[in-house]
Amino acid sequence: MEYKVSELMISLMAREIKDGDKVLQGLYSPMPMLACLLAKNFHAPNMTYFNTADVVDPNPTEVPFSTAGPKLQENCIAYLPLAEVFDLAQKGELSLIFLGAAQVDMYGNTNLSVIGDYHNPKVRLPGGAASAYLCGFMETVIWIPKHNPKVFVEKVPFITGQGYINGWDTRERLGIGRGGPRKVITNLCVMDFEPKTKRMRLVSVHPGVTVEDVVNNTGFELIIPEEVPTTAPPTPEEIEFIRNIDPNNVREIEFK
Amino acid sequence: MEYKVSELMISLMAREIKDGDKVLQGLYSPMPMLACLLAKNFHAPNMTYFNTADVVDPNPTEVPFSTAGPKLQENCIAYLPLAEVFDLAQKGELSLIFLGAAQVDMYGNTNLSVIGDYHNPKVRLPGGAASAYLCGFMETVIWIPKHNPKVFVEKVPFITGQGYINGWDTRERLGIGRGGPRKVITNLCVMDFEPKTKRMRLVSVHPGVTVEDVVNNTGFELIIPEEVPTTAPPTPEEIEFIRNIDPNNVREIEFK
Amino acid sequence: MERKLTTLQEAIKNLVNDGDKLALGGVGRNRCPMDAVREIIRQGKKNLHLIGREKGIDFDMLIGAGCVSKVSFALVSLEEFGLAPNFRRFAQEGKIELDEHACGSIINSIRASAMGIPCIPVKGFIGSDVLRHSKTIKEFICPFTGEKLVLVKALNPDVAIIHAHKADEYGNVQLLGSPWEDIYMAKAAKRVIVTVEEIIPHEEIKENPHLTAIPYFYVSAVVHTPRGAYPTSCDSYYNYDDDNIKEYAQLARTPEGFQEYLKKYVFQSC
Amino acid sequence: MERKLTTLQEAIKNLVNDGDKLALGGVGRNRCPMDAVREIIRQGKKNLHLIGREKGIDFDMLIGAGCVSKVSFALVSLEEFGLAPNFRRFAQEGKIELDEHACGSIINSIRASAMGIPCIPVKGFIGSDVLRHSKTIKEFICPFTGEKLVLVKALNPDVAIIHAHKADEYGNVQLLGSPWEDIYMAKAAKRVIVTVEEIIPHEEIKENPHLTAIPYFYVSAVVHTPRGAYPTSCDSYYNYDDDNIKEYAQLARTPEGFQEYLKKYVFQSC
Repeated sequence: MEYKVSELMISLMAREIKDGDKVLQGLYSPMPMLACLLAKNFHAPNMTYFNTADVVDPNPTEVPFSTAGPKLQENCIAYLPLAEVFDLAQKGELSLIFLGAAQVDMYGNTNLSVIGDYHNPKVRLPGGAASAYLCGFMETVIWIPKHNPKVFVEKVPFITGQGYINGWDTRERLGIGRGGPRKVITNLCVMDFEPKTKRMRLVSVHPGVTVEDVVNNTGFELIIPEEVPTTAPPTPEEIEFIRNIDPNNVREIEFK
Repeated sequence: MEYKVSELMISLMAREIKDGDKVLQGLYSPMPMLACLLAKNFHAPNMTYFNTADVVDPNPTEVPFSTAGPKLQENCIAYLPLAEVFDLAQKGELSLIFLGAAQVDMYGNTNLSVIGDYHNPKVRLPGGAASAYLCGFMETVIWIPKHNPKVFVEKVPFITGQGYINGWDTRERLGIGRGGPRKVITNLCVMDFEPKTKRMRLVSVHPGVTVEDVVNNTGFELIIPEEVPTTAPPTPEEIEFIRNIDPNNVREIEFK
Repeated sequence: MERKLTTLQEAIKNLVNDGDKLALGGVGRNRCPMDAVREIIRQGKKNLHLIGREKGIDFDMLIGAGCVSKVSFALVSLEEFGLAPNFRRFAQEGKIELDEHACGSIINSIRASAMGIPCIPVKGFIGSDVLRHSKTIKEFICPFTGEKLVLVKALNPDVAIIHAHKADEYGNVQLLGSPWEDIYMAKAAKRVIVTVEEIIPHEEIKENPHLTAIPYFYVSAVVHTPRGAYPTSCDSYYNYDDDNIKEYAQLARTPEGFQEYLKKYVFQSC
Repeated sequence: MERKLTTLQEAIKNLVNDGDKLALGGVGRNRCPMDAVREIIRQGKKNLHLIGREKGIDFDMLIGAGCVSKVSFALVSLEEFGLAPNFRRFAQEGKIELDEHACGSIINSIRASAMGIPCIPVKGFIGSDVLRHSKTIKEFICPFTGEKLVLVKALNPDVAIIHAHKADEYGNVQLLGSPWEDIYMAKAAKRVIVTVEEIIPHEEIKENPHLTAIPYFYVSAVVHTPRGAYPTSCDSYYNYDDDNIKEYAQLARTPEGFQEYLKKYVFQSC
């Protein structure tokens, strides 16, 4: 079955959610929203789904453009302020958060603050939302809809969200051994981090994408394993679910 | 009009509440409960009444024996956990709390912890409830239903609730200048604290009580002003209100 | 969602371990989880570290029954029925360790536990001998303002037991009366047992998501215990039974009398 | 209880002062107190220090209108409509001071303010350049556990403005949608303006005391502003108007275009 790359990415993100996980979806996060709903309606019925509408386990009939929007309250079980979801995170009970970024470096550090000097920026970016807080102790999955060398840079000028900092055991030495980025899911490929150096490593390329495409669109040297499989496509049932719950193409807004 | 000493004390306690005050009534506090309800229904309609039932401004038709009891929820405006009343206190927005004690000394320090050695007590008392916390920064009114030398001692063996500690400027020197006991209301008299030394001072004796009665029932030297007036009795309207709202004589339980 | 409806016996057996830090909901003689207290006594749990703000018959019974080694509290009392007899006796005989608090510290300790932080600044305490003797409250200077306060340690209960009004079989709880620390406790503890007056269909939860005070993922077990707070009150459901509490206060003055109460109200009723 | 129902003009005039620390409710393009924002712009307030978690058009408009000297934030963005143009422009030109946070610090800063404590421990931040540049977040070692955390300063807003669903004339507020930080803000600020969709009789408040999210004594003024969150959403009342927000995003790319938007939607509509 034909599918869009947004649908592939949503399916891949959903697969990062295990049954029983507690997952938080943030603001301006259409694909994480759809990934959570997909996971909960398919392989992870016992996951707990938190989101920026401050509700628990909603099951909307149609997803909203704003991922904090009122439609997201539909069929929820409870209201819970984000403050208390973060309390759960501080207790080590939140399993995963999906994070976006303007820039990502080879150690998974993300920048959402500035391009240029911090106090005299060339571009003032929006700020990292939950990043500096949650990336300090939580496992994260980074999603990037536009994989290109401007996004994937050798070293971010400003670490908003902590990845593995300078790689190796930097996190441990800073006393933040727990957590860190688990995967990076883009429109071209899936990446993870090599366990020793904590350098970003290619896991699979999406159907129709070559390893060379990925290398050319990444501004640093990616670890390329000998065998690079092709990413498994979404199932027809997944695609159908996504299209059904997203008749307005909310999933496409990050690709415009 | 004839009245009981409990009714007099309730009336006196109510008069400590000014219109617009925010007042907290604690557990096992029948007279403070009735004083708050009296004040709110008479001279202080704009007071905010917090209590151990965790409700805001209840107006029960009949007061319960337990001052955290369900009857106290009647006609309330909101539920508010004590935690948040304490938050208000920490912000300096709570005006007054009534506190009980097993022992009180000349500087208004109160003991509700132990008689004897702390780690090997002769009598283990129940604990000071809110005392050690709120007395550190709030204005308090102490009520004592049984004024006698066992209660009014020269020096408490254990300061559960901070009065003026060693008197004079001890509180200021400890950095807790704010707050402190304002009045002590007993079954015999009303007392306050001399502004300079912070020693307890007689303000008025209840009708039928002599200054000598008070002196004989106080285990330390009380400051006695030249003129000691007689305490003003409750009005007939006040007495009627109290009896109407307290048909079961909840107000008498502390005198048994 | 997992079904969490179970029996009291199973819940206490599987979720309350000897040596646990145990927080109990309610205040004074109101909405204490008494059915659970009685079951803990019947199962003979040992060395519990009780955590609660202003407690009465629930703590006193557990202490008297020999289930307790330590108590973190602001007050333990039977109010007009007198000092809590077992609490007093065990404390005076050195049989229980006391971690004395005031309401403001014990509440904030529970709240800090719910927030997942190891300590929290609070005001007060300076000048009180409670601070001088405490191992869980320390002086602290705010590095931003220079203000002198205290830090209270998060007590992090292992188990919390609260008695609530309604829940579905998954543990979504509606708490319709005085909140006290019940909700904070449920969010603070590693394991949570909720005993309830009524089990309601899941659909009722979804119809009123604003009434869900404790969502399912905080809860380990739900037990249907109508009148489970007896002889303490449960809001609009029933009042406290002061005759029973008075009988307790009189009997528990002696260890023998206390055993008589247990025999009559704890071991007979199961 | 005092009657607190007033006009928006009076509320903003009397309760928002130049130089105030101002917290605004809502998140993104949802339930932001936009009528109040427009009135602040019309009254030409100056040197405001804005406080909010994840904000959009509300913060951007106030910045563009020259009302703002400082912003405490975790994110300011128009989401799919692009970077917040005035926020970006004023920051790049050094016309506003930024106190950059993450959600976890700004939320807990507001929560600490509500709790009346000057700072609060939180996790995270270590290793982030946000910490390195912050004056309101500092490293901290818990004296009980030795754990390395940070302390976040309480920002103590002077004023909070939130848009809610229902209130009585005394300021007892029912908040029936997503809570966000609205309730914490109302409890944190010295002065609180609540704009509401509906004014309800006091009796309705007393019939449902469990729904009173913000009791009257936290509130300084209540203003009846139906559709007062427009063009942001208000839960079941109305959705956001993305056409308007898109128009804003396009016009505000230039200072001139921004003035055009103000002329059309702020100065005309009063």
